[in-house]
Amino acid sequence: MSEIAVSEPLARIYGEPLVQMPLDLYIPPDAMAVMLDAFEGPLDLLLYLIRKANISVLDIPMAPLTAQYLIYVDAMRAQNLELAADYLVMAAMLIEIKSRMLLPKVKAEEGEEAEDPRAELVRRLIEYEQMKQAALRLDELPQAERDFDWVEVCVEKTLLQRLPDVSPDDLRDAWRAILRQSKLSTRHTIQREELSVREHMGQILRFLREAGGFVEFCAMFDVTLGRPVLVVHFLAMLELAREHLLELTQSEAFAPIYVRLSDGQGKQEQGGELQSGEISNAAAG
Amino acid sequence: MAKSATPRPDNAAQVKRILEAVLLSAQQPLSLFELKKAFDDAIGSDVLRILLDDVRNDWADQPLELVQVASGWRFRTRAEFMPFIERLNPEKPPKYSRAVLETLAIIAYRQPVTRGDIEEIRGVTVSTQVIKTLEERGWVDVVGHRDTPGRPALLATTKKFLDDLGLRSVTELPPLEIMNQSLELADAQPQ
Amino acid sequence: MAKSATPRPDNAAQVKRILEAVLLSAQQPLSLFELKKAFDDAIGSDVLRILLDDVRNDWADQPLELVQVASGWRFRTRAEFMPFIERLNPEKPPKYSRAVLETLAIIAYRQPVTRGDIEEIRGVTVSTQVIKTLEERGWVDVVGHRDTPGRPALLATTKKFLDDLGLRSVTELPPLEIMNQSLELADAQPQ
Repeated sequence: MSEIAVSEPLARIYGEPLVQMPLDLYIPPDAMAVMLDAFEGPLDLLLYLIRKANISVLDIPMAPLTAQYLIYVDAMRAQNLELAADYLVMAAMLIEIKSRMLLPKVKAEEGEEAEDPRAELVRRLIEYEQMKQAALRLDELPQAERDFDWVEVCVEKTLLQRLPDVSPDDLRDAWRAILRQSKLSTRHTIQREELSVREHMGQILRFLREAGGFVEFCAMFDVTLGRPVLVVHFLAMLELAREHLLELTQSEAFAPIYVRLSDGQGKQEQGGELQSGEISNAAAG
Repeated sequence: MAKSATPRPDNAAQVKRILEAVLLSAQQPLSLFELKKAFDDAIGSDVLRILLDDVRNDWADQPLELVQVASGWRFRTRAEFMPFIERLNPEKPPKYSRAVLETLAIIAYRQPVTRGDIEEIRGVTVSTQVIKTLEERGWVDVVGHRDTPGRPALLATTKKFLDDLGLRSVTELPPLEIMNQSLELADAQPQ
Repeated sequence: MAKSATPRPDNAAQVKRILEAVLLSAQQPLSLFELKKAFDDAIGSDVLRILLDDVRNDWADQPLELVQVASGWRFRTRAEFMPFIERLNPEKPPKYSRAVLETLAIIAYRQPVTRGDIEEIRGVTVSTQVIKTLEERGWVDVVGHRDTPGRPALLATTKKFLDDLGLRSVTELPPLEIMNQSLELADAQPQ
């Protein structure tokens, strides 16, 4: 390729002599690798040559195009055989088209127009150019990491303490498990029981504690809650008294009755270790 | 893009906007040293520190907060929004141990009970941790003391327990009928 | 149970704050379906959509913007702040070669395509590295195999590709230059 003389026409395009390599494409031979990089393949090179010569893709003058193409391929061949293979295939195609164009046109059957030998090449050139443009447009779109960053603010999981969920059924199952493997003796009989009494026992104790441990009997009842609740509440109070958890006192007949929390008032010594709290029947004073 | 092409922020407001952008897109906390790099070290540490405080105040009403941690500054989601975020990626909820559940069941069904009562029913010692777990959850508290030697604390369930389990009263716990049956079975077993 | 403990937002402003918190801390775009989960599905899609538009407008002057992409909604930093952010990460994002970009364009516009199809259009062999680059970025994957000898893999673009390019669907790709008419002309030419 070094022997390409700049003075004589390289090719003729539409009869105009092309006397020199396009200036922007002239690359010293030792920089050919760079030039190879400039083209993405034979179609790219062909497009360049066509655009450069300002000829319509629809009316490709095969002879000069092929000639010009071969000059470039020769140059590439000297540098990169593997790449040149793709270019050689195209060269063969160009020469084939060129020779078919020299043959007289044969009318196709049934009056159909004969296909121009260039049609397939034109189709490929157009499709490639379309994709080449599309690639440029795609590259212009804002791209994650290049043109913007996604925002992903840290979430400190430790800020949220996750607590286990418990459902009433879990409790029932737990209770069943206890029973299944329990060593409950007959002495620890669990009877069918009005649960609300137990709940009210807790309520009463809590109420008393908050009220300072000493409340007038009548103040313990909220009559607006209705008779069933009052009855249960009363039963709970009796149960608590039976268990010595509270004391009911009355100084004389018809005097106000007072309810007093046993704890804090008990006469027992502190200090007994927490033992299996068997319900003691010992009278608390 | 060439560095020189990057515009230079020319006022505090702009610097703050840049700080926000940089901090919001960072994957980890950024130190003052790193933050300065965003400005090609053209802004001093003291100025940056003041502006960071400013940014923190600007975000006071936002769902994010700017916090300073050991390795620098970072934005994080405010805790109050965590429950909503959690719903998108529900993690497997933690579970209470059998000991905790059984203890809770005993307190719920047999309240008020002492630790001794629980131990007797379960047949094993109840660790302090178990009771503490339930107390810390606000589900159980001491409602009194039994007037027996040692004056053991009486435990009962709280209103929060009912609320959290969606119950209006302890009577709404699954009924004991079934249990009595199984108890009879259990009783029948030993013979 | 525990779920009911999470407060329910009772006005639009609160819902918007929650949307912001959830979107800002998400690791990927969130669809309406996912966003609804944050509210226990108690808020309808149309309401959410209006509020999302609202949030987008609220952030118009912020360094972040809320965008709708293929897989949903996500906050991203505005392009103008990228130069500052980049100074902190000396690792520049890859600038793709023409081979990669053209291959990507062919897959995007002509999907699903085989490697052979791409080679046919580009007129050169497509190196394995080019395809691998796109696969590793998560922009392209194999969606099937063509029922021809060798059963070549069919490549298509992914949701991440659309997300990363800020597109909601392939139909939002820049339109192709119209060249079809010239092709018809070319067919007519031979006379």
